[in-house]
Amino acid sequence: MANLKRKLERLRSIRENNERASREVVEIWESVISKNLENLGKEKYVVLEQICIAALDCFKLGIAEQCIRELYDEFPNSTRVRILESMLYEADENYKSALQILNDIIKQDVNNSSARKRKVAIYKSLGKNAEAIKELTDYLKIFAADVECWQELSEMYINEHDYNKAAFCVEELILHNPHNHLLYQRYADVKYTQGGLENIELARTYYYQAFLLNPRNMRALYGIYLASTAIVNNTKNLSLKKKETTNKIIDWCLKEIKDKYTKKSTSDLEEKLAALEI
Amino acid sequence: MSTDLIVDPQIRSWVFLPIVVITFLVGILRHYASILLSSQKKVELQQLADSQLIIRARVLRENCSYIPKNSFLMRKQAFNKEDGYLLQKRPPVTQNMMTDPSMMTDMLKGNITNVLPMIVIGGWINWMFSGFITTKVPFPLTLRFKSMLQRGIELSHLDASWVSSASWYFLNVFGLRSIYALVLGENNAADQSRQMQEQMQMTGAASGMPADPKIPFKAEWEALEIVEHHFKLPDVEKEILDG
Amino acid sequence: MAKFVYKVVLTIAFLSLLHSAISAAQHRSYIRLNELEFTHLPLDVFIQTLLSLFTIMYAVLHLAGDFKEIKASAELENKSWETFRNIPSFYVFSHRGGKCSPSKASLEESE
Amino acid sequence: MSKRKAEDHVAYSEAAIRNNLSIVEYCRTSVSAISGCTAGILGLTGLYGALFFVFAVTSFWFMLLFNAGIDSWKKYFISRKSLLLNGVFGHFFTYILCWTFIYGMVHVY
Repeated sequence: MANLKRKLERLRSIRENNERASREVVEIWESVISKNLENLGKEKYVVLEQICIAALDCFKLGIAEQCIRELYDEFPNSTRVRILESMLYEADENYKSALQILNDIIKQDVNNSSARKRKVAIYKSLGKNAEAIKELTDYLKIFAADVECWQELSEMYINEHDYNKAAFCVEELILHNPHNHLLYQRYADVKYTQGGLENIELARTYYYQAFLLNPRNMRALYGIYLASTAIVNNTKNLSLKKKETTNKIIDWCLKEIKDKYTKKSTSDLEEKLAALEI
Repeated sequence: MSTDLIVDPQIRSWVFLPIVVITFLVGILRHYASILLSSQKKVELQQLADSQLIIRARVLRENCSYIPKNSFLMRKQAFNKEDGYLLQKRPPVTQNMMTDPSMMTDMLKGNITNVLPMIVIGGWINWMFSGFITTKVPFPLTLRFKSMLQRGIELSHLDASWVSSASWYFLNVFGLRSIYALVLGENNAADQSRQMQEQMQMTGAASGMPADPKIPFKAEWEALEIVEHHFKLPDVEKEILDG
Repeated sequence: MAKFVYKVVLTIAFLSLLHSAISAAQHRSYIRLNELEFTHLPLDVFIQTLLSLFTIMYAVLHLAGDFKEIKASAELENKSWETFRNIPSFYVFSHRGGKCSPSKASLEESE
Repeated sequence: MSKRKAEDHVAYSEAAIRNNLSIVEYCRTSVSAISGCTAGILGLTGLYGALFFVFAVTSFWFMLLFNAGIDSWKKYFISRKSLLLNGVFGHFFTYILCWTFIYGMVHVY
């Protein structure tokens, strides 16, 4: 019983943190949950949905089917379960049936957002990136404040090497969530990849902001370092003063990075020593 | 002090306590009835899009200092230019409350779950338990409260702090609200399973939208027009070299 | 586990409060029967009531749930981009994880 | 320099604040109900009852701060005062109802 509780706790944390730990989830299902379906309490259906998606991700279609059947017993008319069913077809590479279900849902209820999102995912898995992007932009015309779609769109543009548009999407994300260091870091990544003195300087500013928001963000520190090096190396006729300051920044970054790693390794070492003494 | 009047203990078990229990149970029942009767409001696609657009314009206005100036100007242009997002021409919305049948049923349901039980149960309690003195409030009150607390018994010599059965019922109706919040919780099991049944939706934002989007659009347009862009991110060179 | 302990404590405290209420009511009727003037409750009942109150307060405080840190960075500090970019609504299942899985069997084959 | 700057950038997470406040609200409602019952059992009347409410709410406040940590309450709440005073009248009403109810049950009959 205590074991079940602990596993449910773990599932919850996976859900809340959006981890894609599908294999672990399926293992939890096989070891504990499948025998204790009645004892899940009010979390039962959310957990079933989570397991179903994870099972699809691991290509264990049998488990997913079982979960869907369980959910259909409880909610025979739910669109959310029907979307799961379409995902089952999708994992089975029966895209036609999956699309059929999704189109039916959208016809019934025009503002069903997750059905539309699944359609995008189907185009994506078919490799039709251009169509996926078109579908997603159409979606964003209506649901203009849907943050996760902006994020997905930025990823897709990055895959298509369309960095200007990707940057636009990440800007939109920053507007919605201005305290997330990961977004600043991402924006800087995009800008750095775009290249050009102006963009790289901007990237450095954003890396620095990410670093300020979370001093443990090593990637941002490296970003400052890389951007500064790029400024020194790749620009012709850089003024002497500018060169000097940039070099100072590079030194500062290197020092900071070294500090971080020595601190981390010594504290790790201390922990290990403490463990030995016990 | 309280010995001036001795109340029959039978009243306690057959009037005082039942009133509390009945009001409480009716409240719980009403809660579940309203869950059963409530219908997912159908939101027009256009309305949804409008509300999302407003959200987007608002966050742009509030957090514009975190994006580069060019990007801000580009967005502002898209929102505020002659036929931009906020100034689009749209068909006039004619939504009359009386002609919309879903509005009517919603109102009816609200009445059924809220007003009707109060009248019915109140009337029933008035009829069933009328004329009892049920309790005494443990603090002195002025005579002004007599009409409020002693509904149903007209005794001019009675101290104001005695409470009649009908008034005790009304005290309960108003006072138990916070207890319901305690017992039923904010998001109880009934809500969760309903969420599963219906697709979770972003209708929360949309339901607050008035039928006519022109007014909030205009307000948002004005607010966006006067926003000035100050880039808020720190200057790396200065910061690192100073520090 | 700790929650369970607090639940037991809460129940006991409630019972104790109920008990002191009954004691107080009995004291009251005793006084009325003997036609004495009510001045105060017996000390033991008084103490029991107050103790139950504080125990209930304490148990409720621990049962109500844990506080979350309100700093926005607190929840983000340990996240990496890999988990943040992961959006369940856009999962795509045609990846090598599925194809390489030992249990690979499509619906028709398994039936 | 960069240290100080980092502290200027404090941002609060809306969801966490709401979560904490709803927990506190829950506790405070139950405390006012229970302290109302206690006051009824003790047979407090008049001003004493009101004073008892103040006493109960303040002692709960101290308990809350102590539980959150004397130094670290800042991690969970923005202001200490609002923990004590928010919605105090609503809670007083709950208190009075419970007080009257239990007082009636125990002392009137």
